Amino acid sequence: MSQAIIENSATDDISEGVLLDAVNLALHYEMAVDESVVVLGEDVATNGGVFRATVGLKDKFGFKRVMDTPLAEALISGMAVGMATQGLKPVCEIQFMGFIFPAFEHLFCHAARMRNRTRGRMSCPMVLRAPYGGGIHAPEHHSESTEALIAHIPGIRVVVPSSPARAYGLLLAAIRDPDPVVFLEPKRIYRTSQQPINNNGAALPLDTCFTLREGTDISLISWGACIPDALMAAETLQQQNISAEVIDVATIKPLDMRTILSSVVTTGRCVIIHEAARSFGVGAEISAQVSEKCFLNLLAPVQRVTGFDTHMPYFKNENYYLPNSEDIVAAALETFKE
Amino acid sequence: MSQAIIENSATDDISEGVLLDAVNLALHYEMAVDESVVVLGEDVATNGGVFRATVGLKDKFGFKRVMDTPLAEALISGMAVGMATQGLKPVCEIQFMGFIFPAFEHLFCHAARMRNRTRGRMSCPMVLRAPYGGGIHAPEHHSESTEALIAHIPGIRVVVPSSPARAYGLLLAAIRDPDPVVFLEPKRIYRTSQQPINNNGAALPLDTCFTLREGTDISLISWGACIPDALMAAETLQQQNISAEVIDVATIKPLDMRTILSSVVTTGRCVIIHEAARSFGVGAEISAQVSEKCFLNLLAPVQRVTGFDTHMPYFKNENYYLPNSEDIVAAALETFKE
Amino acid sequence: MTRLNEQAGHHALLDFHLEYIQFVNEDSEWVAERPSFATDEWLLKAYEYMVLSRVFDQKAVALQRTGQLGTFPSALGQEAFSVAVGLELQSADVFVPYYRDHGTHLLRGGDNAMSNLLLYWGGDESGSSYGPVQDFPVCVPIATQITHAAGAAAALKIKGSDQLVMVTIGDGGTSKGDFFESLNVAGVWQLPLVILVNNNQYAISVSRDKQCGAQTLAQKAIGAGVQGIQVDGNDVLAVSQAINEARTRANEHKGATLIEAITYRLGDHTTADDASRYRSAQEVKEAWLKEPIKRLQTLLNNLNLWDSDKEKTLQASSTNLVEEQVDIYLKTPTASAQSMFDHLYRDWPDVMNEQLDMLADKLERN
Amino acid sequence: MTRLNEQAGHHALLDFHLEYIQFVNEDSEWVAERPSFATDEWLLKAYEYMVLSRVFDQKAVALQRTGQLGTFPSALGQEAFSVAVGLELQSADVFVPYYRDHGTHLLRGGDNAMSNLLLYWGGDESGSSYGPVQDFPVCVPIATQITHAAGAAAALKIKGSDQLVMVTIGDGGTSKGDFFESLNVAGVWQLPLVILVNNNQYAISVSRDKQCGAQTLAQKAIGAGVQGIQVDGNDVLAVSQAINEARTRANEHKGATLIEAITYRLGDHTTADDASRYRSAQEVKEAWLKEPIKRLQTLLNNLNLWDSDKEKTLQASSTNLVEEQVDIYLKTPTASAQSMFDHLYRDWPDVMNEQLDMLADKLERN
Ligand SMILES: Cc1ncc(C[n+]2csc(CCOP(=O)(O)OP(=O)(O)O)c2C)c(N)n1
Ligand SMILES: Cc1ncc(C[n+]2csc(CCOP(=O)(O)OP(=O)(O)O)c2C)c(N)n1
Ligand SMILES: [Mg+2]
Ligand SMILES: [Mg+2]
Repeated sequence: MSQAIIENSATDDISEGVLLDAVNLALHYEMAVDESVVVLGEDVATNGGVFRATVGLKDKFGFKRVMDTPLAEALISGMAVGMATQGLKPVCEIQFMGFIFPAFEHLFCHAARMRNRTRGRMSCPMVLRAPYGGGIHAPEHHSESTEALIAHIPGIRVVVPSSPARAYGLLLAAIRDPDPVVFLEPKRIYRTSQQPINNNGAALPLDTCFTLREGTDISLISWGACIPDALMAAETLQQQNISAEVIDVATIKPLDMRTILSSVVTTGRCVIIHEAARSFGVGAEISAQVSEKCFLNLLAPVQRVTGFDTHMPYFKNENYYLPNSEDIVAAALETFKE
Repeated sequence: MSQAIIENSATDDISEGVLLDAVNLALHYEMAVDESVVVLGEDVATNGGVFRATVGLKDKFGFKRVMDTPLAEALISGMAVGMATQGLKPVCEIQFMGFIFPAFEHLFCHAARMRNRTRGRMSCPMVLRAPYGGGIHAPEHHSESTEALIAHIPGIRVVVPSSPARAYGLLLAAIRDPDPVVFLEPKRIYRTSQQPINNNGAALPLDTCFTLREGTDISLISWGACIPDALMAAETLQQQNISAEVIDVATIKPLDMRTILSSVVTTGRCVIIHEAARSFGVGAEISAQVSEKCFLNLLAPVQRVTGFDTHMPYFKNENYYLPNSEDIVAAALETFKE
Repeated sequence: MTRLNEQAGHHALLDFHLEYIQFVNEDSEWVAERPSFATDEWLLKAYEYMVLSRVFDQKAVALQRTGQLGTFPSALGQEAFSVAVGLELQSADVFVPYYRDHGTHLLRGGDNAMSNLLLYWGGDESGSSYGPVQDFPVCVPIATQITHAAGAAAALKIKGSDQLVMVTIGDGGTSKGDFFESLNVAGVWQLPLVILVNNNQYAISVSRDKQCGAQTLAQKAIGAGVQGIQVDGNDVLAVSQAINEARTRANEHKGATLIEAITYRLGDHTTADDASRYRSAQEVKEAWLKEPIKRLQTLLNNLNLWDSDKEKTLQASSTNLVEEQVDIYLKTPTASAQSMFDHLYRDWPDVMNEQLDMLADKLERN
Repeated sequence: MTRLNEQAGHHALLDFHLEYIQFVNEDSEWVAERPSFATDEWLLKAYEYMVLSRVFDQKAVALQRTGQLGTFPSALGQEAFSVAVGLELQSADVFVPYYRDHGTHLLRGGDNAMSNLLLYWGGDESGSSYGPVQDFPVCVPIATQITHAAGAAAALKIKGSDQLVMVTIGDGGTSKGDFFESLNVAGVWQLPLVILVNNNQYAISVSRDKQCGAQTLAQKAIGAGVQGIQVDGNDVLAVSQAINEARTRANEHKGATLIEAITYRLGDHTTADDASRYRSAQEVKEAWLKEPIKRLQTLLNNLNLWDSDKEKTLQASSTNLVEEQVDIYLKTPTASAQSMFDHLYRDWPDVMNEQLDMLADKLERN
């Protein structure tokens, strides 16, 4: 497991931190080593972000490189396009994914296409960060996870970290990538667990899934905030002598199906877990490809454990909507039924 | 085949027309019988729409009910939300689907949710029409087909007609539906074939697929502009003694999987055809469900014939991107290989 | 501004003029003649609702702090604004709120306005099932409500109604495309629309001067050919006067009005915010000197309409009203899990039945 | 406008003033002193490019009519506008065009500007691979270019550059959120940005008066705290003067300028449009009386800088230039099918190799 190695390699600057700290560390690191990196968004400068992800950046790098924008998401993404074409590397923040829609036109029609439409003359190395997903008892529109919408668009990368160390390495990779990356931060696990983060500037590869736990009987495929649930489910299954492999997709677009397929070829069983609505979600693509390409290897139908095809209920009922480890275990056991 | 019966039932007012005529007829019909129906969009009034879909409406129903809006798609969709809550039935036009993105926030955050968030106190019976898809040698941004993005959002219906008669009946149903409907008009077949259209005000059911051709050996599943290609492919296959069933999905959201699954249970083989980019497209959901639910019936992996995971090339090369009947035949034959 | 320079081909084209409304200044002095609508009764009603609004607000914050409510946006200091809106709304008008209009809801939302607001902020959709059937629910995505308001105003016009649509928005909201697109259509279609900007000087941490380079937000009206006016938003009379003028204008088919009300957000943005991170205690202290409730109280005192006994009674009755409503809120049972599907579509699509089965399985499991 | 009414609490607040620039009127008369930048040489250059632009334009329309080009947006009648932009752009400025700036591209895009434009409108991406590396390609989604321009201007400011960003947009484009959001940020961040509105009176069929209720589009600047000015867009000198003033202002760190140029779209919106459906022949006829090329030609005649021989020579050389470029365009081989993947990402993701295989299969088949 390559990422485990990267995460544990000995270096100088290791500190304990949560996912949010990792995001902050990566931003600090890259702004220090690369002058072209700038940060913009609502409340990112003076306030350090409503989740404190950008805290300290304004003091260190000044208002010139850390910019509080007027309240307009189309503006934020469109200005990032304009900056990116002029040699800057903007990292912009959309305060919650529920407010990302006005940013779509610039993201889809321009960021994703600038290199292609100019045959490489111009490019758009920008990162659009957004806290995403439910589970923190937030008001309406603060719990969306619509990664599938972005993943369908050619020319963008969509990345979702699921641990502090991966958040650090993937965000560095996203900033260094020469093309636009949407970096979705699962806020349900923003502060749930600490991990040593090695602030050594080492990026993790994009375009690759991470196998977090090896197993032989079933493959659990997920990303973001559902990863802890998947790992917990794997533990539970282990108690029933079922050996589950857990794969963190991490980069949803472009999708590394090789890792997923080679896992399912071995295990013959597959459960895909995500929090977004089921229909036309990212799980559909993975399920489709697994079934299309492991046709002779699959021992049972692929299972999807997902949110429902309805709006995330207001927070009193959000737990009814969110998949959890019991749901995953149940789906996994389903694949062992005759 | 119920829709065939509806299409051919004898009534008073039958005229030959292309898909575009059907749209225009349906709008005329419903505006005449229902005073609350209004039309708004760019160039829809004086000019009758850039494709002439709304021609004649302004003269018949006046500027009060047929409104040229300022150039702003967010405005168009957001005003439609505002009108719909106040007892009107707005039918708004987005000039090309490539320009729909600014309309998303209102569509996704409000139209799709108004009934749910007010527990039924308020509703949003609006239709958002947009010409969509490639193949007419149009400039950049005029060939998009991103129906998957809308289909992922709960609370909306997504409807795509594939013939003049279905366009007429489905658009009437869309306008009469008490909830928001996105009605995507495949402009590649706007004028390609004439058909008798019965202007009798009869709506077709939403939430149901139409079986356009019965067959026993393989199911070809598609919608919109790919339907003629699918039908042509079925003809070609027939010459090789392969009996293909052709299903027009028509209503993509909510998706009538019953018709599709019962077809595949019989045929054991399935090809899904769409023009949009492959990954995370509508085909993924259908393929996933077919594989998940016809696990023991499938004789071969599901095939998807789709656009590529890249931007629709400018028109000189657009045919390399678009799926055609040869591609469908090849995919179908693939399912008969050992 | 360009100075006229005919040598360089310049010619004068147009001039624009902007005004400000204030009746009662921060020292509770009349700076204009008392308007006829501001009867003793009217002033007392305004005061009572402003006080009730504040009591409610403090209670809601307390509920959040004790884990009995979700994130809550206090309207502390902005009571004159939202109460004036509530006072001037006519029952058949369409009210399109943003999320900081508690005072308006108290006047608009019937007996259970407070418990419904608490349900909403407590994470229960049923909080938005109340109120006049044409009014919009609380709107979270910034500035989107103004486009709905424009659409609703167009609907009124199409239907030949004489009513108004009144929409509120924050200063931050005036930077988003929806604001301008809607103002623009209001101008060109001459819509019966009143846009009320609660310019409370902050959008979370972003101060007004970082939001817009113009001297006023009211002048945004000029570019849309709409009437714009700035008012002292801590003067309940000024806000009401501006609304009344806007109604007259709309009734005369002269179109929409943009009203910028100068207020100050005395509290945090929401209970999830800590404003001390981005603004000085000194600034807040100075803002307290202009706050609307004290100002109106002093005015009432000066008019011999108020005394400390009356104040005591009002505080007590307000607290009682709020507590009753809190009780209703806390006792309202949470909706069932299945209710998440109840209002997705009016006509449940059978093809979605699988979803119900999945939920039933989940409930059995968990 | 509100009349000041102190009885009703009104107080004067602010006044704004808007100007108009014109040097040469529609009868080719000087209405202001000839500016020093407008030397004989400058006027002749402007004229030559305006003529070349029109010849190119007519050819492009002809190519479309004969199936050799895709949909094309003629710039007929708007040559003064786009040529002035081209003349005033400095090489290190950033130009952010919309789609009707052919005249600017002729001055900006090097020897093959025309063939590249034809490639673009002929359905070949390679048409946008030319020109100054910092300039943006033709932008189809209305008004989005203005936000890129604001971002580019912010980048210049961050990098401490003294150059400008110049962005063009249509009258219709000024109704879309992007326009306002970008104008607003230009005001508050004092960006070195010049926004040039080609107000050609129509957005496809929608006339200017249906687009906005304000008397001018220039006054939209007021709400953003930005300098706004209206100019005669058929007077190449007026457009240039406004740009020069904008540059001075930006260099003095006084921020952005909005320039509304009054033009008229003498042709159809594009070759896919038929303008006779929505406007009268009479209106178009009157507009021809103000068109920029004839106006400048008469001025040059009056200045003894031009005669019919020179005109004949210019027409011939322009036609030659255009024909040469058309030839290059028509002879340019179409890119391979595989090229659709060439610039999707800089670093081709191996995980996407399946796509290449699928394309190879398709090519084999078809
Ligand atoms: C489209 C959108 N973007 C961002 C947010 C997050 N957000 C919530 S309130 C707020 C600030 C709003 O400020 P203002 O409009 O001045 O209103 P106030 O809260 O001060 O009353 C922001 C950025 C949102 N709700 N919607
Ligand atoms: C976002 C978007 N909506 C709609 C269109 C379709 N469209 C192309 S040009 C045009 C009119 C533009 O008018 P204007 O801005 O005045 O520019 P002009 O063409 O007159 O130069 C429209 C509506 C588009 N290209 N982009
Ligand atoms: Mg505010
Ligand atoms: Mg125009």
